[in-house]
Amino acid sequence: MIRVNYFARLRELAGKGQETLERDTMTVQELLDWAEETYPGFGKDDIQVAVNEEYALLDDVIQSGDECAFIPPVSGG
Amino acid sequence: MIRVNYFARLRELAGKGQETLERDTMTVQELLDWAEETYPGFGKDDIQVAVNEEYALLDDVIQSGDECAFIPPVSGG
Amino acid sequence: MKPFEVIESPINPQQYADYVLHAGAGAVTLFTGHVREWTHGVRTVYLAYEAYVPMAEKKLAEIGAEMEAKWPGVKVAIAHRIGELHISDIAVVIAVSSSHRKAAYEANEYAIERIKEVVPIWKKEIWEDGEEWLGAQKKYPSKGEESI
Amino acid sequence: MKPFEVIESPINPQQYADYVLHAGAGAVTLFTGHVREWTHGVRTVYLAYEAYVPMAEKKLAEIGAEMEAKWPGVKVAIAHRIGELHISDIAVVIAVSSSHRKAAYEANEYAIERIKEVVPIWKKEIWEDGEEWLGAQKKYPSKGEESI
Repeated sequence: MIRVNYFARLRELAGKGQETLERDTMTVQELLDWAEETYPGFGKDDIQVAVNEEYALLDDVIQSGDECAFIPPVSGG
Repeated sequence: MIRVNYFARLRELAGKGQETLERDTMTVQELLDWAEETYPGFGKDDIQVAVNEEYALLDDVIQSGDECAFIPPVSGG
Repeated sequence: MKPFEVIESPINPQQYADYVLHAGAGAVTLFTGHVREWTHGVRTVYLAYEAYVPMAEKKLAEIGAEMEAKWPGVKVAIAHRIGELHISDIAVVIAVSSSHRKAAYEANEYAIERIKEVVPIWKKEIWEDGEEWLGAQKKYPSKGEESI
Repeated sequence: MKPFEVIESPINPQQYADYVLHAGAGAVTLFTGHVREWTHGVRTVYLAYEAYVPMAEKKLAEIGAEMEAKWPGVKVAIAHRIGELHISDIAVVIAVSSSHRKAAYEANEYAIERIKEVVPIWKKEIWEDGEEWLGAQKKYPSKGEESI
Protein backbone atom coordinates (compact mmCIF):
# COMPACT_ATOMS: atom_id res chain seq x y z
CA MET A 1 0.00 0.00 0.00
CA ILE A 2 1.43 3.31 -1.09
CA ARG A 3 0.12 6.60 0.27
CA VAL A 4 0.07 9.65 -2.02
CA ASN A 5 -0.52 13.29 -1.08
CA TYR A 6 -1.87 16.09 -3.27
CA PHE A 7 -1.30 19.79 -2.79
CA ALA A 8 -2.40 23.12 -4.25
CA ARG A 9 -3.69 22.83 -7.82
CA LEU A 10 -3.35 19.06 -7.76
CA ARG A 11 -5.39 18.75 -4.56
CA GLU A 12 -8.18 20.73 -6.19
CA LEU A 13 -7.91 18.67 -9.39
CA ALA A 14 -7.94 15.33 -7.59
CA GLY A 15 -10.67 16.50 -5.24
CA LYS A 16 -8.75 15.07 -2.30
CA GLY A 17 -5.63 15.61 -0.28
CA GLN A 18 -4.59 12.02 0.12
CA GLU A 19 -5.31 8.51 -1.08
CA THR A 20 -3.72 5.07 -1.02
CA LEU A 21 -2.77 2.81 -3.92
CA GLU A 22 -2.92 -0.93 -3.44
CA ARG A 23 0.50 -1.59 -4.92
CA ASP A 24 3.62 -3.25 -3.56
CA THR A 25 6.18 -1.43 -5.67
CA MET A 26 6.22 1.01 -8.56
CA THR A 27 8.70 3.50 -9.97
CA VAL A 28 8.24 7.23 -9.64
CA GLN A 29 7.66 7.35 -13.41
CA GLU A 30 4.89 4.76 -13.09
CA LEU A 31 3.26 6.76 -10.30
CA LEU A 32 3.28 9.91 -12.45
CA ASP A 33 1.86 8.00 -15.43
CA TRP A 34 -0.89 6.59 -13.23
CA ALA A 35 -1.76 10.07 -11.94
CA GLU A 36 -1.86 11.59 -15.42
CA GLU A 37 -4.21 8.86 -16.56
CA THR A 38 -6.43 9.05 -13.50
CA TYR A 39 -6.62 12.86 -13.36
CA PRO A 40 -6.62 14.37 -16.86
CA GLY A 41 -4.71 17.65 -16.87
CA PHE A 42 -2.39 16.51 -14.07
CA GLY A 43 0.60 17.90 -15.98
CA LYS A 44 3.16 15.33 -14.86
CA ASP A 45 6.03 16.97 -16.78
CA ASP A 46 6.13 19.86 -14.34
CA ILE A 47 5.63 17.79 -11.19
CA GLN A 48 8.21 16.31 -8.88
CA VAL A 49 7.55 13.37 -6.60
CA ALA A 50 8.68 13.21 -3.00
CA VAL A 51 9.12 9.81 -1.39
CA ASN A 52 9.26 9.88 2.38
CA GLU A 53 9.71 13.66 2.32
CA GLU A 54 12.65 13.66 -0.09
CA TYR A 55 12.68 14.53 -3.79
CA ALA A 56 12.94 11.32 -5.86
CA LEU A 57 14.23 10.52 -9.35
CA LEU A 58 12.01 9.03 -12.06
CA ASP A 59 13.74 5.63 -11.80
CA ASP A 60 13.50 5.41 -8.01
CA VAL A 61 11.39 2.53 -6.75
CA ILE A 62 8.55 3.21 -4.33
CA GLN A 63 7.81 0.45 -1.81
CA SER A 64 4.65 -0.44 0.02
CA GLY A 65 4.50 1.67 3.16
CA ASP A 66 6.20 4.67 1.53
CA GLU A 67 4.66 8.11 1.85
CA CYS A 68 4.62 9.93 -1.50
CA ALA A 69 3.66 13.44 -2.50
CA PHE A 70 3.19 15.16 -5.81
CA ILE A 71 5.06 18.49 -5.72
CA PRO A 72 3.92 21.00 -8.33
CA PRO A 73 6.22 24.03 -8.85
CA VAL A 74 6.61 25.65 -5.45
CA SER A 75 5.73 29.30 -4.78
CA GLY A 76 6.60 30.00 -1.16
CA GLY A 77 8.19 33.17 0.07
CA MET B 1 33.79 84.62 15.77
CA ILE B 2 34.04 81.02 14.54
CA ARG B 3 32.79 78.16 16.63
CA VAL B 4 34.66 74.83 16.45
CA ASN B 5 33.59 71.42 17.79
CA TYR B 6 35.79 68.51 18.83
CA PHE B 7 34.77 64.86 18.96
CA ALA B 8 36.16 61.52 20.04
CA ARG B 9 39.97 61.42 20.21
CA LEU B 10 40.18 65.12 19.38
CA ARG B 11 37.79 66.06 22.18
CA GLU B 12 39.98 64.18 24.64
CA LEU B 13 43.14 65.73 23.17
CA ALA B 14 41.78 69.30 23.26
CA GLY B 15 40.24 68.72 26.67
CA LYS B 16 37.03 70.38 25.51
CA GLY B 17 34.12 69.78 23.19
CA GLN B 18 33.80 73.25 21.81
CA GLU B 19 35.50 76.62 21.66
CA THR B 20 35.34 79.88 19.69
CA LEU B 21 38.03 81.61 17.65
CA GLU B 22 38.02 85.37 17.41
CA ARG B 23 38.45 85.45 13.66
CA ASP B 24 36.41 86.97 10.87
CA THR B 25 37.45 84.61 8.08
CA MET B 26 39.92 81.82 7.56
CA THR B 27 40.25 78.90 5.16
CA VAL B 28 39.70 75.32 6.21
CA GLN B 29 43.43 74.74 5.69
CA GLU B 30 44.22 77.62 8.04
CA LEU B 31 41.88 76.21 10.66
CA LEU B 32 43.58 72.82 10.46
CA ASP B 33 47.02 74.42 10.69
CA TRP B 34 45.91 76.40 13.73
CA ALA B 35 44.60 73.23 15.40
CA GLU B 36 47.77 71.26 14.72
CA GLU B 37 49.84 74.03 16.26
CA THR B 38 47.57 74.50 19.24
CA TYR B 39 47.12 70.78 20.02
CA PRO B 40 50.27 68.82 19.22
CA GLY B 41 49.37 65.39 17.86
CA PHE B 42 46.15 66.65 16.31
CA GLY B 43 46.91 64.73 13.11
CA LYS B 44 45.34 67.14 10.63
CA ASP B 45 46.14 64.96 7.61
CA ASP B 46 43.48 62.43 8.63
CA ILE B 47 40.87 64.95 9.70
CA GLN B 48 38.06 66.47 7.70
CA VAL B 49 36.39 69.75 8.58
CA ALA B 50 32.66 70.28 8.50
CA VAL B 51 31.33 73.82 8.07
CA ASN B 52 27.71 74.28 9.03
CA GLU B 53 27.24 70.48 9.11
CA GLU B 54 28.64 69.84 5.64
CA TYR B 55 32.06 68.48 4.67
CA ALA B 56 34.26 71.31 3.38
CA LEU B 57 37.27 71.50 1.06
CA LEU B 58 40.66 72.81 2.17
CA ASP B 59 40.22 76.01 0.15
CA ASP B 60 36.74 76.78 1.43
CA VAL B 61 36.47 80.01 3.38
CA ILE B 62 34.98 79.97 6.86
CA GLN B 63 33.09 83.12 7.89
CA SER B 64 32.41 84.57 11.28
CA GLY B 65 29.25 82.94 12.63
CA ASP B 66 29.96 79.59 10.96
CA GLU B 67 29.78 76.40 12.99
CA CYS B 68 32.77 74.17 12.31
CA ALA B 69 33.65 70.66 13.43
CA PHE B 70 36.77 68.52 13.18
CA ILE B 71 35.77 65.10 11.90
CA PRO B 72 38.33 62.38 12.59
CA PRO B 73 37.84 59.11 10.69
CA VAL B 74 34.34 57.91 11.51
CA SER B 75 33.58 54.51 13.02
CA GLY B 76 29.83 54.23 13.33
CA GLY B 77 27.86 51.07 12.63
CA MET C 1 9.08 28.40 18.54
CA LYS C 2 11.21 26.05 16.45
CA PRO C 3 14.10 27.53 14.45
CA PHE C 4 12.70 26.07 11.22
CA GLU C 5 8.97 25.98 11.16
CA VAL C 6 5.73 26.28 9.22
CA ILE C 7 3.04 27.95 11.32
CA GLU C 8 -0.56 28.97 10.97
CA SER C 9 -0.56 31.91 13.37
CA PRO C 10 0.83 35.39 12.65
CA ILE C 11 4.61 35.57 12.55
CA ASN C 12 6.36 37.58 15.25
CA PRO C 13 9.66 38.42 13.52
CA GLN C 14 11.46 39.69 16.61
CA GLN C 15 11.26 36.22 18.13
CA TYR C 16 13.47 34.85 15.34
CA ALA C 17 15.94 37.74 15.53
CA ASP C 18 16.23 37.13 19.26
CA TYR C 19 16.81 33.42 18.67
CA VAL C 20 19.86 33.98 16.44
CA LEU C 21 21.47 36.69 18.58
CA HIS C 22 24.44 35.70 20.74
CA ALA C 23 27.47 37.39 22.30
CA GLY C 24 29.62 36.76 19.22
CA ALA C 25 27.12 38.21 16.75
CA GLY C 26 27.95 41.65 15.39
CA ALA C 27 25.25 41.67 12.71
CA VAL C 28 21.70 40.36 12.39
CA THR C 29 19.70 40.51 9.16
CA LEU C 30 15.97 39.95 9.37
CA PHE C 31 14.05 39.53 6.14
CA THR C 32 10.25 39.54 6.08
CA GLY C 33 8.22 38.80 2.98
CA HIS C 34 4.83 40.51 3.02
CA VAL C 35 1.60 40.22 1.05
CA ARG C 36 1.43 43.25 -1.19
CA GLU C 37 -1.68 44.79 -2.59
CA TRP C 38 -0.83 45.06 -6.27
CA THR C 39 0.91 42.54 -8.49
CA HIS C 40 1.09 43.04 -12.26
CA GLY C 41 -1.63 45.68 -12.00
CA VAL C 42 -4.03 43.24 -10.34
CA ARG C 43 -5.31 43.93 -6.85
CA THR C 44 -4.79 41.05 -4.44
CA VAL C 45 -7.61 40.50 -1.93
CA TYR C 46 -5.74 37.84 0.00
CA LEU C 47 -3.34 34.93 -0.43
CA ALA C 48 -3.84 31.34 0.59
CA TYR C 49 -0.66 29.44 1.43
CA GLU C 50 -0.51 25.68 1.65
CA ALA C 51 2.44 23.46 2.58
CA TYR C 52 3.51 19.86 2.82
CA VAL C 53 4.35 20.72 6.40
CA PRO C 54 6.74 17.98 7.57
CA MET C 55 8.74 18.07 4.33
CA ALA C 56 8.73 21.88 4.27
CA GLU C 57 10.16 22.07 7.79
CA LYS C 58 12.78 19.49 6.87
CA LYS C 59 13.75 21.50 3.79
CA LEU C 60 13.94 24.74 5.78
CA ALA C 61 16.32 23.03 8.21
CA GLU C 62 18.38 21.75 5.27
CA ILE C 63 18.65 25.29 3.91
CA GLY C 64 19.87 26.39 7.35
CA ALA C 65 22.52 23.63 7.26
CA GLU C 66 23.60 24.72 3.76
CA MET C 67 24.00 28.27 5.05
CA GLU C 68 26.09 27.20 8.03
CA ALA C 69 28.33 25.23 5.67
CA LYS C 70 28.76 28.13 3.22
CA TRP C 71 29.10 30.88 5.83
CA PRO C 72 30.70 29.31 8.93
CA GLY C 73 29.50 30.84 12.16
CA VAL C 74 26.11 32.07 10.96
CA LYS C 75 23.09 31.17 13.08
CA VAL C 76 19.76 30.88 11.28
CA ALA C 77 16.02 30.72 11.92
CA ILE C 78 13.31 30.57 9.26
CA ALA C 79 9.54 30.44 9.53
CA HIS C 80 6.84 30.36 6.86
CA ARG C 81 3.21 30.99 7.54
CA ILE C 82 0.35 29.13 5.86
CA GLY C 83 -3.39 29.76 5.64
CA GLU C 84 -5.15 32.95 4.64
CA LEU C 85 -2.89 36.02 4.59
CA HIS C 86 -4.03 39.57 4.01
CA ILE C 87 -2.27 42.72 2.80
CA SER C 88 1.00 43.40 4.70
CA ASP C 89 0.85 40.11 6.63
CA ILE C 90 4.22 38.37 6.94
CA ALA C 91 4.46 35.20 4.85
CA VAL C 92 8.07 34.35 5.62
CA VAL C 93 10.77 35.49 8.05
CA ILE C 94 14.49 34.76 7.78
CA ALA C 95 16.83 35.70 10.62
CA VAL C 96 20.59 35.36 10.27
CA SER C 97 23.31 36.40 12.69
CA SER C 98 27.04 36.45 12.03
CA SER C 99 30.12 38.05 13.49
CA HIS C 100 30.45 40.38 10.48
CA ARG C 101 27.80 41.92 8.29
CA LYS C 102 28.70 40.54 4.87
CA ALA C 103 27.83 36.95 5.72
CA ALA C 104 24.57 38.02 7.34
CA TYR C 105 23.40 39.75 4.16
CA GLU C 106 24.60 37.10 1.75
CA ALA C 107 23.30 34.13 3.70
CA ASN C 108 19.91 35.76 4.20
CA GLU C 109 19.44 36.39 0.49
CA TYR C 110 20.58 32.84 -0.26
CA ALA C 111 17.87 31.53 2.06
CA ILE C 112 14.98 33.23 0.28
CA GLU C 113 16.27 32.07 -3.11
CA ARG C 114 16.46 28.49 -1.88
CA ILE C 115 13.03 28.64 -0.24
CA LYS C 116 11.57 29.58 -3.60
CA GLU C 117 13.32 26.64 -5.24
CA VAL C 118 12.94 23.67 -2.95
CA VAL C 119 10.47 24.16 -0.10
CA PRO C 120 7.05 22.55 -0.77
CA ILE C 121 4.87 25.60 -0.12
CA TRP C 122 2.32 26.97 -2.55
CA LYS C 123 0.57 30.31 -2.87
CA LYS C 124 -2.82 31.00 -4.35
CA GLU C 125 -3.64 34.57 -5.24
CA ILE C 126 -7.25 35.56 -4.73
CA TRP C 127 -8.35 38.67 -6.61
CA GLU C 128 -11.72 40.35 -6.71
CA ASP C 129 -12.61 38.44 -9.89
CA GLY C 130 -10.67 35.22 -9.74
CA GLU C 131 -7.88 33.15 -8.25
CA GLU C 132 -4.79 31.25 -9.33
CA TRP C 133 -2.16 28.93 -7.88
CA LEU C 134 1.27 30.38 -8.51
CA GLY C 135 4.51 28.56 -9.01
CA ALA C 136 4.35 27.30 -12.62
CA GLN C 137 7.22 29.50 -13.74
CA LYS C 138 7.23 27.83 -17.13
CA LYS C 139 3.71 28.95 -17.80
CA TYR C 140 3.81 32.38 -16.17
CA PRO C 141 7.35 33.66 -16.59
CA SER C 142 6.55 37.26 -15.71
CA LYS C 143 5.06 36.18 -12.41
CA GLY C 144 8.02 34.00 -11.62
CA GLU C 145 10.34 36.95 -12.08
CA GLU C 146 8.36 39.36 -10.03
CA SER C 147 7.34 37.42 -6.99
CA ILE C 148 8.84 39.01 -3.88
CA MET D 1 10.58 58.27 16.39
CA LYS D 2 12.14 60.08 13.43
CA PRO D 3 13.02 58.05 10.32
CA PHE D 4 16.67 59.19 10.53
CA GLU D 5 17.84 59.65 14.07
CA VAL D 6 20.61 59.40 16.61
CA ILE D 7 19.26 58.32 19.98
CA GLU D 8 20.57 57.66 23.45
CA SER D 9 18.00 55.12 24.54
CA PRO D 10 17.92 51.42 23.52
CA ILE D 11 16.85 50.85 19.92
CA ASN D 12 13.56 49.04 19.32
CA PRO D 13 14.14 47.65 15.81
CA GLN D 14 10.53 46.65 15.15
CA GLN D 15 9.50 50.28 15.29
CA TYR D 16 11.62 51.04 12.22
CA ALA D 17 10.40 47.97 10.33
CA ASP D 18 6.83 49.05 11.04
CA TYR D 19 7.59 52.54 9.79
CA VAL D 20 8.74 51.39 6.34
CA LEU D 21 5.96 48.84 5.81
CA HIS D 22 3.12 49.82 3.48
CA ALA D 23 0.55 48.07 1.28
CA GLY D 24 2.88 48.03 -1.73
CA ALA D 25 5.82 46.51 0.14
CA GLY D 26 6.54 42.85 -0.57
CA ALA D 27 9.87 42.74 1.25
CA VAL D 28 11.37 44.34 4.34
CA THR D 29 15.02 43.96 5.33
CA LEU D 30 16.01 44.91 8.85
CA PHE D 31 19.69 45.09 9.71
CA THR D 32 20.87 45.44 13.28
CA GLY D 33 24.50 45.95 14.22
CA HIS D 34 25.32 44.63 17.69
CA VAL D 35 28.17 44.99 20.14
CA ARG D 36 30.04 41.70 20.10
CA GLU D 37 32.15 40.31 22.86
CA TRP D 38 35.36 39.46 21.05
CA THR D 39 37.22 41.44 18.39
CA HIS D 40 40.68 40.41 17.24
CA GLY D 41 41.00 38.15 20.27
CA VAL D 42 40.39 41.03 22.66
CA ARG D 43 37.38 40.96 24.97
CA THR D 44 35.23 44.06 24.77
CA VAL D 45 33.76 45.25 28.06
CA TYR D 46 31.62 47.94 26.47
CA LEU D 47 31.62 50.50 23.67
CA ALA D 48 31.15 54.23 23.94
CA TYR D 49 29.61 55.89 20.89
CA GLU D 50 29.73 59.60 20.29
CA ALA D 51 28.19 61.61 17.45
CA TYR D 52 28.01 65.08 16.00
CA VAL D 53 24.28 64.65 16.33
CA PRO D 54 22.74 67.27 14.01
CA MET D 55 25.18 66.52 11.20
CA ALA D 56 24.86 62.75 11.73
CA GLU D 57 21.06 62.91 11.42
CA LYS D 58 21.42 65.04 8.30
CA LYS D 59 23.87 62.54 6.77
CA LEU D 60 21.58 59.62 7.62
CA ALA D 61 18.74 61.39 5.82
CA GLU D 62 21.03 62.03 2.85
CA ILE D 63 21.88 58.34 2.70
CA GLY D 64 18.14 57.61 2.68
CA ALA D 65 17.71 60.02 -0.24
CA GLU D 66 20.59 58.35 -2.11
CA MET D 67 18.88 54.99 -1.63
CA GLU D 68 15.56 56.26 -2.92
CA ALA D 69 17.32 57.63 -6.00
CA LYS D 70 19.21 54.41 -6.69
CA TRP D 71 16.34 52.03 -5.89
CA PRO D 72 13.11 53.83 -6.71
CA GLY D 73 10.23 52.88 -4.46
CA VAL D 74 12.26 51.86 -1.43
CA LYS D 75 11.26 53.34 1.92
CA VAL D 76 14.00 53.72 4.53
CA ALA D 77 14.52 54.35 8.24
CA ILE D 78 17.87 54.41 10.03
CA ALA D 79 18.76 54.95 13.67
CA HIS D 80 22.09 54.95 15.45
CA ARG D 81 22.49 54.81 19.19
CA ILE D 82 25.13 56.71 21.13
CA GLY D 83 26.38 56.43 24.71
CA GLU D 84 27.54 53.33 26.55
CA LEU D 85 26.60 50.08 24.81
CA HIS D 86 27.13 46.62 26.23
CA ILE D 87 27.44 43.17 24.66
CA SER D 88 24.58 42.43 22.21
CA ASP D 89 23.13 45.94 22.43
CA ILE D 90 22.01 47.34 19.08
CA ALA D 91 24.23 50.17 17.83
CA VAL D 92 22.50 50.71 14.49
CA VAL D 93 19.28 49.65 12.79
CA ILE D 94 18.50 49.96 9.07
CA ALA D 95 14.99 49.17 7.81
CA VAL D 96 14.23 49.08 4.09
CA SER D 97 11.01 48.12 2.33
CA SER D 98 10.51 47.60 -1.37
CA SER D 99 8.04 45.91 -3.65
CA HIS D 100 10.56 43.18 -4.50
CA ARG D 101 13.27 41.63 -2.38
CA LYS D 102 16.39 42.40 -4.41
CA ALA D 103 16.22 46.15 -3.86
CA ALA D 104 15.55 45.65 -0.14
CA TYR D 105 18.74 43.62 0.30
CA GLU D 106 20.95 45.79 -1.91
CA ALA D 107 19.77 49.12 -0.53
CA ASN D 108 20.16 47.94 3.05
CA GLU D 109 23.75 46.84 2.54
CA TYR D 110 24.48 50.10 0.74
CA ALA D 111 23.23 52.00 3.79
CA ILE D 112 25.60 50.39 6.27
CA GLU D 113 28.57 50.91 3.91
CA ARG D 114 27.71 54.59 3.56
CA ILE D 115 27.16 55.02 7.31
CA LYS D 116 30.70 53.80 7.89
CA GLU D 117 32.02 56.27 5.33
CA VAL D 118 30.26 59.56 5.94
CA VAL D 119 28.26 59.72 9.16
CA PRO D 120 30.08 61.54 11.98
CA ILE D 121 29.80 58.88 14.67
CA TRP D 122 32.74 57.44 16.58
CA LYS D 123 33.21 54.31 18.60
CA LYS D 124 35.56 53.77 21.50
CA GLU D 125 36.30 50.21 22.53
CA ILE D 126 36.80 49.69 26.23
CA TRP D 127 38.60 46.48 27.20
CA GLU D 128 39.58 45.16 30.61
CA ASP D 129 43.03 46.70 30.26
CA GLY D 130 42.61 49.70 27.99
CA GLU D 131 40.57 51.64 25.48
CA GLU D 132 40.86 53.04 21.96
CA TRP D 133 38.94 55.26 19.59
CA LEU D 134 38.34 53.38 16.36
CA GLY D 135 38.03 54.76 12.89
CA ALA D 136 41.59 55.51 11.85
CA GLN D 137 41.51 52.91 9.08
CA LYS D 138 44.89 54.07 7.82
CA LYS D 139 46.46 53.25 11.14
CA TYR D 140 44.55 50.10 11.99
CA PRO D 141 43.77 48.39 8.68
CA SER D 142 42.78 45.06 10.22
CA LYS D 143 40.21 46.77 12.41
CA GLY D 144 38.77 48.66 9.50
CA GLU D 145 38.23 45.43 7.62
CA GLU D 146 36.68 43.56 10.43
CA SER D 147 34.30 46.01 12.00
CA ILE D 148 30.74 44.74 11.63
